[in-house]
This record gives sequence, C-alpha cells and structure tokens, in this order.
Amino acid sequence: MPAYFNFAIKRLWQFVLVVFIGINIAYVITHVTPIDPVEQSISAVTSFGNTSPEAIADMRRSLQELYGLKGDWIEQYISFWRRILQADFGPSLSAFPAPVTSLIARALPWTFGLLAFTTLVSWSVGNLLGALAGYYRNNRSLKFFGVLAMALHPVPYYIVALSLMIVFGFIWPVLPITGGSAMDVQQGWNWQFVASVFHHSVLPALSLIMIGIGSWFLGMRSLVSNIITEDYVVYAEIGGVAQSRMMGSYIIRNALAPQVTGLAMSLGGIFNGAVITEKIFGYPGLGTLLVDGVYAGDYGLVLGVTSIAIIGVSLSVLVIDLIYPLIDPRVQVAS
Amino acid sequence: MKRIIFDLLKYNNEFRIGVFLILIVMTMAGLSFFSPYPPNDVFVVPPDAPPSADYWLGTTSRGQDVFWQLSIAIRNTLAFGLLVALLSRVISIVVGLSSGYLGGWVDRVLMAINDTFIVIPLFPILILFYFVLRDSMSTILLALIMSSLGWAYDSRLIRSVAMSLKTREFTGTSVFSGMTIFEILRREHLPYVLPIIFSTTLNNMNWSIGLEVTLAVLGFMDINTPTIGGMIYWANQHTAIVAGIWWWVTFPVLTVVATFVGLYLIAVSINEYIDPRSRLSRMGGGQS
Amino acid sequence: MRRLYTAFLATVMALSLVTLFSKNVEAQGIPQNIPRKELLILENPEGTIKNAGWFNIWAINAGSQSNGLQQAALDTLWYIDPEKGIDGAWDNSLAADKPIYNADFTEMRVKLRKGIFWSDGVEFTSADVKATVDIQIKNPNMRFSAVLRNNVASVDAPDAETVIFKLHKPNSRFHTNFTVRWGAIWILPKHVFDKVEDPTKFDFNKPVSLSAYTLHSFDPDGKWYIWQLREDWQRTSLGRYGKPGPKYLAYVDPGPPEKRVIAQLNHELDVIHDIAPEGMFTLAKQSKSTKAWFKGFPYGHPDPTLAGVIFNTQNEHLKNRDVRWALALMIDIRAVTMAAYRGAATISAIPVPPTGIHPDAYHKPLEAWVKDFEIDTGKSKHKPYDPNVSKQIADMLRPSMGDQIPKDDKEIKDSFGLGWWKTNLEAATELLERAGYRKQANQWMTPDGKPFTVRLMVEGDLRPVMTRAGTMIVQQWKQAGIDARVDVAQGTLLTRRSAGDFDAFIGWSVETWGGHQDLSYFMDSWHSAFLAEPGKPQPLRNWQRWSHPELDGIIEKIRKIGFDDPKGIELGHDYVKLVTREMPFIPLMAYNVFTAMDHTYWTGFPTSDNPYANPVTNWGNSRYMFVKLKPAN
Amino acid sequence: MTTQPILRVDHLKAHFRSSYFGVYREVPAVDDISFDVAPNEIFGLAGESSSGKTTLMKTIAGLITPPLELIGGKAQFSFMPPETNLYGADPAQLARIRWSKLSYIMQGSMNVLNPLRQIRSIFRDFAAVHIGGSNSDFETKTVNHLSRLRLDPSVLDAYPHELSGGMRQRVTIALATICRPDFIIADEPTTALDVIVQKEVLGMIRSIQREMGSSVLFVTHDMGVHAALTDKLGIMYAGCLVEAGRTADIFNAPQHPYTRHLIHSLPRIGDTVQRTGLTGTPPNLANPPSGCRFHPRCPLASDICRTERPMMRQIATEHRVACHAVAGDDA
Repeated sequence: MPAYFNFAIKRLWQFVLVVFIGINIAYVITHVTPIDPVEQSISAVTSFGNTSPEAIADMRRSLQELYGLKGDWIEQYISFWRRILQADFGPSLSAFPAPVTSLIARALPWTFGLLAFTTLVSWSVGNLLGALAGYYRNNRSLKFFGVLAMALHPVPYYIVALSLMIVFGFIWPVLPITGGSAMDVQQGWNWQFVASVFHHSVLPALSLIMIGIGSWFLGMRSLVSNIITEDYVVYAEIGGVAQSRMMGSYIIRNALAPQVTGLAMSLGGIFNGAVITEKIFGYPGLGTLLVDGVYAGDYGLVLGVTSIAIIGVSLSVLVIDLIYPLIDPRVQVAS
Repeated sequence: MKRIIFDLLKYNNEFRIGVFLILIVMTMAGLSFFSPYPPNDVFVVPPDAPPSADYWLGTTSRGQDVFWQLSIAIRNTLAFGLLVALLSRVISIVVGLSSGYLGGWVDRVLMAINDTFIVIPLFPILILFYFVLRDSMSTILLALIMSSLGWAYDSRLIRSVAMSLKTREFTGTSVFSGMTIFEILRREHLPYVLPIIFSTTLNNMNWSIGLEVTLAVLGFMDINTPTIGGMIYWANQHTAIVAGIWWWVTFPVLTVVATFVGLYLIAVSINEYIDPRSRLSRMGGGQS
Repeated sequence: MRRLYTAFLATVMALSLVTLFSKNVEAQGIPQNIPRKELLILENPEGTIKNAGWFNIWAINAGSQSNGLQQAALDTLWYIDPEKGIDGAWDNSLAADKPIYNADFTEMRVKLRKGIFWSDGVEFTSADVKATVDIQIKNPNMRFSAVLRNNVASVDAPDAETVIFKLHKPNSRFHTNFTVRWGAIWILPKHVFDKVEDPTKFDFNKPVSLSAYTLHSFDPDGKWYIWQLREDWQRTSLGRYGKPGPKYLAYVDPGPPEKRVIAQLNHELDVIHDIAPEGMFTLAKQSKSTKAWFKGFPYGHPDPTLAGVIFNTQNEHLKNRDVRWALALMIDIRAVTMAAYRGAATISAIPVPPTGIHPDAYHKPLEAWVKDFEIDTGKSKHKPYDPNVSKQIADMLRPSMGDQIPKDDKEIKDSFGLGWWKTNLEAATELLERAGYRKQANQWMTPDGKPFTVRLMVEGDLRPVMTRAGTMIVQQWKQAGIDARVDVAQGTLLTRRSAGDFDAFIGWSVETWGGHQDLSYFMDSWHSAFLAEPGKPQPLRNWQRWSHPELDGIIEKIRKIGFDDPKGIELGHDYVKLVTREMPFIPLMAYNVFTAMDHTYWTGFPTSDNPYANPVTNWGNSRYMFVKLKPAN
Repeated sequence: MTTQPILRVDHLKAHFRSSYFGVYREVPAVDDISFDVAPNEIFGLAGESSSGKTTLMKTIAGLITPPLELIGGKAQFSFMPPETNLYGADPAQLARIRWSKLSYIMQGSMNVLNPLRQIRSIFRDFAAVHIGGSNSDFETKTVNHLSRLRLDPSVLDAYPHELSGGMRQRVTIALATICRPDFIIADEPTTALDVIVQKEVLGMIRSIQREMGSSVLFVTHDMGVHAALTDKLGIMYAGCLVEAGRTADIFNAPQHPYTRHLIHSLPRIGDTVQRTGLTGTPPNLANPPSGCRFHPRCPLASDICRTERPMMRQIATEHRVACHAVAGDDA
C-alpha cells in the first residue's frame, strides 16, 4: 500500500502540474488573440446608433478601465491566478458584469447531461457489440452492424446531425429540433420540464451516439479478435470455462484496458462542449459559450471555459490512472 | 512489398474493395490537375444544375462544376489528412514507446508534456490560432498545428501497450541478450504496436479531416484552398440542402466516406497480413 | 449473449417508439401553454443570449437588445421609419411634437405626450427623460453616457410635459440620439433606477415596460423571450394606432439558416429576420403562406445601408484616386449581384442607399449628372455610367426566374436599382498606368516593382452574402491582373476595421434614415477632425479613413441647417458628386435583408405595396407592425 | 494387450487445407496414425519441430478448427461413447468430460493463465462446475490439492504475472489435475524451463500421475525427457508415426534410422567425438517426398523407399516400426 500511496502522490502532483501548465498556455493564447473586447463592445453598442466620434473615444477609455485591461501584464497575471484559486474567473467582458462562473454554471449541466449520457451509452453499447462481433465473427446481424459502423463513423458529424434534423424535423416532423426544452416551460423538477428536456435531447443524443458508437465498436472488435487468439483464451475454451465467464472475464476484461483509458478521455473531453451539436440543434451548452466568447474577444469567458475543460480532462485522466492498477494488475509493478 | 500487395489484391476481398475505393478517390484527386476551371473561380457554369450528361455531378449555386470542384477538394483534403497523420504519428510513436519502455523520470516528464497536450482543449486553441494567424493560416499551417496538437492521445495509447509489453518475458530476454534500447523498441515492440499505429493513423486522419470539416462548417477556414469542408461550408452558406441542391453536399460526403472506408479496409487487411497472430490463425496454427 | 443482444435491440426499438409517439406532433418548437393564434413568433438574430436575465439596456452590452426589449417594451421620444411609416416616416412617440431648437442649436426643447404610463402603473413624465440623461452622465460606464456627456450641459424639466436640453455646443442633430433608427437612447424608469445603488450592476429583471408589451417569461439559457400585451396598452404611445394584434410575442433563436427555413415551413416561426437568398427562394417556392417585402423577385427588404468595397485610403497604394477608380472599373456589377444575392439586389452607383426616399431625393435627380460623368485618364476620356445595368440583370434572371421578374421598366428600377459603372478594363489600365503601375505578364506591378496585392476582407459566415460578393470581386480583380485575395475575418472584422488593418473590406460606412433625406447620420463622423492616424483606432463610421476639405465644408454647412431643411438635399448632392469623383469606397448595393413573413397565423405584414414599417425583426421600428397585424381568419 | 486402452487412435488423418493469399495448400499433418494408450501409462510423442506432434494432439483432443480438417480415422477415448471422436461430439457431453476426464497442459503455458485474474478465480472458472459444492468446499479442495503438489496456498491470491515461470507451470499442472482426470494431454510442458525447474516439474507430473492413476499423452522433442518420464514412446516424422513401443525398448534397440538418429544425438558425458547430424531439413509437408518421407535424409535409402510408403509393422512385443530397411522387407 505505501507503494500505491507514493504512486498516488506522484500522480496527484503531476495533475497539479499539468493543470498549471495547461491553464498558462491557455492564458497566453487567449491574451495574444487580436480581438479587442473594447472595440468589440463599442461596435456592438454603436453600430446601430448615431454616436459621435468624440463620444466613442470617451467610451473606449472608460471601457478599458471597466474591463480591467489597464495595468501591466504581470499584475493582470497575478490577479488572474489569485482569482482562479478562489474559483472565480472574473466578469465576462461580453456579458459584463455577469461573472464567468455563473455563465458556465448555467451551460454546464446541459453539456454535462447530454455528453456524459451519450458518451457512456456509445461507449458501453459500442464496446459490448464490438466484443460480441469480435467473438462471434460469423453472426449476420453483427456483421451488418459492423459494415454500418464502418460506413457511418467517417461521415462528418455535421452531416449526420443535419440529416437527422431534416428527417425528423422536416420530412417527418416528430421531434423538436431546437433548444434544450420547450418554450415557456419553467425550468425545474417538474414533469413537464423533465419530459421536455428528454424529448429535446433525442436528436442531439442520437446524432452523437450514432457517430460515437462506431469507433468504440470497431476498436473493440479488433481488440477482441486479437485476444481470442491468446493462449489463455484458447486454454479456457479447451477447459470448458462457461461462455459468459469467457466473454466477461477473459475477453472483454482484457480488451477493456485501452477502452477505459479512451472513455476517461472522452468523458474529460465533454467539457469542450459539442459546438456543432449545439449549433445545429440549438442546444444550450459550453461549446456555444466558448465560440461566442472567442468572437467577442472575451478572454475572461474563454479562459474560464478552457480552464474548466483542462481541469475536467486532467481530473478524469488522474482518476483513470489511480484506478488503473485495479483494471490491469500488471501495471502496478511497473509504476 | 510488391508481392504482398499483389497477393492481397488477388486474394483478399476487403483489400480489393478498399483499393478500389481509394483508387476512385485518388483518380478523382488526380483529375484535378486537368480541371478546365480555376478552382476558386465562381460562375463558370450555370448554377444549380442537377447531375446530367453535361455536368456529371451537377453544379453548385456558385456556378461551379461539382465534379471538378470535388476533385481539387478531395486532393487538398487527402493531402491535409495525410500530413497531419504522418507528422503526429512520428511524435506519438517516439513519445509513447520511449515513455512506456523507459519509465522513471523520462516517463514522468514525457507524460507531463503529453498530458498537458491531452488536456488542453483543442477546439478553442485551434480557433484562437486561427484568429492570431488570420490570413496567414493556410491549410498547411493548420495541418502543422493540428499534428502538433493531435499526437498526445495516441502516444498514451501506445505507451500503455508498451507498458504491458515491458512486463512480458521476452523484453527481459532481449535486455539480457544485450540489445540496445532502440533495438528492443524497434524489433520487439514495434511489431506489437504496429496494429495500434495503423488504427490510430486511420483514426487520426478521420479526426483531422473531421475537424477540418467542423472548422470549415463554422467558417474558420482558408477559403482560398478548396477542401471537402470548404465545399460543405459553401453549400451551407447557400442553404443547399433545404434548397434541394442535394448533389452539392451528397457527393463530397460520399467521397469522404469512400476515402475512410477504403483506408479502413486496406488497413485492416494489411494488418491481418502483418500481424503474426491473426495471420497464424488463418494459416492454421503452425504445424509443429 | 445472444439473449442479451436481442434484449438490447428490443430496448432500443421500444425506447425510440416511446419517444416518437409519446408527444403530440404539433408541440415541438412552439410554446405549450399559449394559444398559437394569439402568438407571433419572431427571430432574434442575436442568437442565444449568454446573460439572459439581464434587461438593463443602459448598461454596456450586458444582455440582449433585440429580444423584444427594444421592439416591444421600451420607448423613446421619436421614430423615423426607414420606409413610409403609418402616418409619415417621422413619428412623435413619447414626444408630442418635433424638437424645437433655438436659433444657434444650443438648446432643444421637447414637449411630451400626456397619459403614458409605465407597466407598473407609474405615469411617465419629463422626470424620466431627465433621469435618463442625468443617471447616464453620472455613471460613465453606462451605454449612452459618453454621447450625453459630450453634448448635454444640463437638462431641465420645468413641468411634467416639458424637457429642455442645454447643449455644450451647437448641434442641430442632437435629437437624433432620441430618434429610433434601429435603436436610440431609450427612456429609463426613474422610479425604478432611483432605488438602485449602482445602475451598471442592476439587471432590471423583470423589466418595467413603457411600450405596449411586458415580459411574460424567458429562457434562462437565452433561447427565447415571450412578451405579453399590456392590459393598459392604450396608455402607451402605440395606443394611438389601435390595439396590437398579437397578444403574445415570442423572440426566439431559431438557429442556422436551414433551420429557419424548416421552422417557417413548419409554421413555427412567423418572421425570419434574414436568410440566404436561396433559402428565400426555397420558401417562396415551397410555402404558399410565406411572403417577403417584394411580392416577387428580389424579395428582400433593402435596409438603408449601402454595402460597398471600402478601401483603406491610408494604405500606400490605395491613396491614389486613380487606383481606386481603376479597381472599380474592373468590377462587373452584374456578376457581383448574381454571386451575392443571386441577382436579388438593389444596386447603387452613388454613395447613398437606394432605399426609402433616397431614390427620389438623390438617385433620380442625379442620374443625368452621373450619365455625363467623365473620367479623363490622360490618354482618353470615358463615360463609365451604364444606365441599363438593372435591366440587364432582370433580363439575365428572366430565363430561370420567369414571371417573378418584373417586366415594367419602372418596376425594374424600383426593385433592382438604376444603373452602375460599366466594366472598362481599358480605362482601368490607363488609370493604373498613370498612377505608375506596370503590367508584366498579366500581373500588375506597383510603382516600386512589387506585385500589386489587394486583400479584400470579408466577415465569412456572419455576413454570408457579403462574403460571396467579396469572393466574386476578388475573382474579377484577379482576372484583371491584380494579386487579389479573400481575407476572411470572421469575428475579427470589427477589431480590424477599427484598427485599419485591411486593404479593403466589404461592408458599409454609409447608413441613413431611409425615411428621411438627412445624411448627417453617417456623414458627420467623416469630418477630418475625427480621422485617426494610421494604426490608431478609427471611430465609427469613416472606416475608409478618408477626408477631403470639400467634405469638411459640406459637413460644417449641414451642421448649421435644420434637420428638415431642404438645403440638406442640395448639400447631399454635393457629397454624392465629391465621393463619386474620389471613389474612397465603391458603392455596390443596398444591404438587402431577406425577412420572410408567414401568413398562416397573421396577416397585414408590411410589404413594398404597403410600406408602413420596416419588417426586419431586430429594428426597434418594427413595432409598428404589431398594430397592423390581424389574425388570419 | 490385456487391458482395454483408454485411448485408441485408429488410422487418424487430419490435413491442413488452406487457400490463403492464393496458395492452395493441402498439408497432411497427421497422416494415417494409429496407436493405443493404456490406463496408468505415460505415452510420449517425440519428433522434431513441425513433425505434426501438436497437430496430432489437437486432432485427438478435438480442437479442430479451419484450416485443419479431419480427413478420416478416429481417436476413441474409453470414457466416450463408442465410435465418437471428441471432434463433433455433443457439446453437453464435451462439457461433462472436459477437465473431469480429460485435461490439458499446453505448450507455452507461460501465457495460458488469464493475466487479469487471480489464480483462485482461474481454478474456479475451470473446475468449480465439475467439483461442485460450496465455495468454501471448493477452496478447501483446491488448497488440499495444492499442498499435495507441495504448492503454497498463497499462490491462490496471486496474479499470474506475480509468479515465476516454473511456479506458473506448476500451477498449470495443478489446474490440469485438480479434477483427477483420467487422461492428461501435455504438450511441451517443460520446454521453456531451466533444467532444475524442469526436473522438478517432471517429477511432479510423474508423482501425480502415479497417485491418480491417470494416463498422460506427453509431447516433447526432448528425447532426454522421454527417457526419464515416459512408459511408451511414439516417434513422429513429417506427419507420420515411424516407430512406437516401450520407451526402454526403443532406447535400447531403436529400429528406424530416424529414431536412431534422435537417440544418438543425445549428448553423453565423456563424449568427445563430434556427432554427425542428419543432412538436409525436414520436408515441406505441403509437398511431401514420394514413398518414405524420410528417404531424402536416410542413410539407408534404397529404390523402394523412393516409391513405396512403408507400413507400420510389428517387430517385437509392443514395438512397431515403419521402414523398408528394417528386418527384411516382406511387405
């Protein structure tokens, strides 16, 4: 156990380091963006109005002060970290003075709900079917599914989503194609809202699962078809080990290690949001927030979302590393 | 090598279909050199014509012939995917194998770098790069950036394979037999990670082309270089699907799908040929 | 295993069936608790609102503006309709009459209407107007603070119906700050803001309305806002025109263009703000109930905004008028309108948008002058104007669009515009040569021997039609031997435009009232006093960074005459002639907005036949449409 | 031959038939082989690599997967219903006899244990269904069995990678014997082990076999092992059985030239003479030599050897050989 403890400490330290480096890189890149939030705000405020040039110069000065863009970069950098340690990303510049954390808090449940669900479903179903297809190589319906998965998973996601939308929103309009829930339904734990959320998530979820399931399926199938030639599988077969045990503890269990790593990363990746899903299905979430933030030159917002994403992925990688010895007992010796 | 390809071609159906698809795609790409129209010019043919004898795949709302536009687009897209895949493969193999095998501080340092690359969310970074570089963001530069961002995931995968290989006996045997680290990695481990490299190369091409399409759909692209994503972008700008100009979207998508299915089938069948285990099981388990 | 697999398939099928049929088919994109017949659904082109619960429009850029807030809930002193208006383009809204200036334009007196009430029952008075000014001057970080601070010395409210603005310096156009063209300085409720500690941090949720609608509900994720007609709608400035038709308004984010088309085909979006021309054609073809501004081609509503190629005249190579004219003469406007709008554009050769009352005030009176306008290249003389371009465009379109294309000459000129400059590569060559440029192997070289490069900046996806126009112009320039490139500045355009970081871009620096001939709306900011040094941010709207002593003269003269003074039109003619000679930007066409209106639930939308208002949904002026809408049967 | 043999292999033929990457190959890997294994006997199979030993074993064990095909003959176990090969037998029937009557120790048994499973679970996976009883009963029986083999019960808690190679092999033997099977097929179980461990493992097989009275079909190319362990011995060459008999007889009086070669190539202490090996290499079975398959390498080859295939003939009690050159040719 002390060996494991040491390993965990090391890993934890690495996690901190990775998050630190990652957020710094994001900080630097967001700050070299040529988009000037002040100009962006001024344009938004004035482009439809009749505002005199002197007034604009005036406005520029006060905005710079308001957005805290004055002061040298060292001060800005230090105060950035000071705020982050208090889980505060400061105000959003494009939705001033709303705090970035509140914008993220609003978008996160949608993104998390949709993506965690679809990732888990496509992972488990894809792997299960993939394992079966790798084991029962001559099963017709599994073969057919394999062809389907192979043909479907390279289709650009955008096309899949758009086709689903056109089929179920236009040709046979039975599913909602916009928003996370129906209009004028109050958010909260009431049946109407929950049903509405479920109903609205069908198409986005379906599109994500259709695209996601294929690579897990194909990956698992090829892993399994390698594993079934391993001596221990052949031996267990000769030994008459029960089929379900074979499948579970001998084949899937051994094929699972790389897939679990993949799952952790996909789960971490959900903090990136699903920009195209959100765009096509008008689904609320982090992706739109991020792209909007980039457009508006809103570093506060972009950094906030990016940092959440960085922490999210690192955390799931950390967790997977910590539990990896449970998945593959051979690894503990190596670490 | 020639023989392998010949054998595969003659006797492996999957490989044949794969080669067939890729040949079509490559021919398509090759034809771009004979295109009668400059790739970026618009309104060189009547717009919105459906597929016909004159315009095999129809014309776009921008007055471009879909066939010729597609040929240059697939050429650029293939070159792009290949460049990203190759460059990022080099990094991920080197990092993954050395990290997995050497372990210790090398592993920790490499994995710290690796994990940083994994956790940095790609998408915003790409968009930010796009803003910073603006019109100097060519397709080639995008490929470079993507390959330097897109290796980390796979190198972790390769590392995990290398780590489990390391605990197998033959590694120890090789160490005692005095092979150098490089030799061990190359001769003992590479064959085992080769299947993974094959599938990751494919996935990486898939990923990079997919991301190219995504960026293009969102409008973050170099519109001076026609690509598949670019075609979809323009079609989208002209609401081609609801306007009934389906051929503008369908043919590029079919081409991308053909490319991927083709590459996948080729990779799978070559893999089978190379991988001693699956080959053995086909050949009939060694007559000892 | 097989059993597991079957069970899985069965579950998937069962789930999908339940999902598909558990809900009634109609209730997808529309409110469930509001009768559809009482509801008008409009697009809010701002998309998804990040900070949805923020209604304090007087703070900078914090929430949404066109989510119904400025169209349905807020009000200010005057409106100028970009078209004819219900009762003339000018409408006294909260003000009882036009503004009254003193002789030297240093004081503006406003008489207010009586009997207007806030939605919480408090009466609107001059104190609200005064507070609007005072509070914003006091808080420099508020939206209209700078403009008020710069102009207003003091504001008095001697009685409940009178407001007197004392100005720092003469300004004959001060009232335009309170005159809605898209938006304006909205009047804030004093009784609410008086209780607020820091008005820049106040969200104004739920907003107190001054116009006919109040907030009913909104999506905390910023996708939709629903407004409800006030019981006491008669106590608002809109009450004069009768009861608004829709009891509810929904401003929604319908998503990308193809979804807007689908939503309207499904009758779930009554008014689309704007779509690609092809989307408009699709709607016109597939939906009997969809109508647009023009009943046939070119459909779209021409905004009083003039799209053009704006040069950075501080750029070394583009300083020269001859070069700019040469670039203009390389353009074939017919191909540009085809590429941009599929021909559905209203072109203009002169720097005034060809919309509203402008054709009568500027285009037609000046056509004779334009026809005679001559370019002397030193080698030869050319009359570049071609009065028949719009007819040629109509003829080009007729084979594919058939009867949708008007045949009558007047109708063609009304919808497609008058003439434009004819492509003249010979004149362009001579002009460039005079400027010291040389052509080597079909490639123009600058006087210092480098290839002549022009990067034309476009906004990409955010302005698709403009992007298409830019792409076409670049193609034409390339064919003429210029090393031209499209430079997509999606998201960065605003910053780069202000920084002068471009050779040329497709956009507009000319925006007008449309319904009023006064040009100072944009022109005043073109005065050389506001011109920025290269590299410094240029305030709006002189994006071309161009100045001319003659222009300064015109601007100064306009400042000294009244808003309605007919002399303004003469000075406008001087402006047109000057800019045509100098070509600091190439005027192309009106910015046509394809606002599509579905007549399934509502009728009475404004059209070119009945141009009582601007239907474009995000304009504050679109509120006049509410009172004219009637339920369809 | 008084007792009923536990295994009777009768004219067994199995070929590899493959059409892979264009080459159609028919490899007669098991070519007309007959022998018996009596109860409580260790029958050894010897031969060079690729002489068909493993294929023969697989055919006997019914592990016939394409491209291997059963062409003819049978391999009859006494505990199976008459006239049934394991191959093609009723799965329920197979499940009953597997491990309880017939078990295996595989070649390369380093990797036969699932690396992600504790030894305890592996034992349970293989044997619990045959032994039955509660978990704790099973645990007790396992521990007893291990201690009989002088294995510490703590190995049950280990994962395969935590055990040394020899240990793992011993665990595998324990696993193969826990159900006290009547017949054990052991394919090169000691090949990868160092000599000392090898000796221990062989001793272990010997003692457990004695104790249980099982029969063992033991395959190895190592003649030294055969000499030390087996009761009877069959020599294989190129898919054919060329000589079979009591181990002692064969070592004392090898008949077939190939057998002689195998035995003479065993090193002996004090030997200083350079041993002459056979010339040539084992034949390509896809295209076997005509007549006697050994003739291209045989020092005694005559014309008949090139044309006619020698049959197995009894030359002494329980000693058969297939060679034209042995004891006059009267066939």
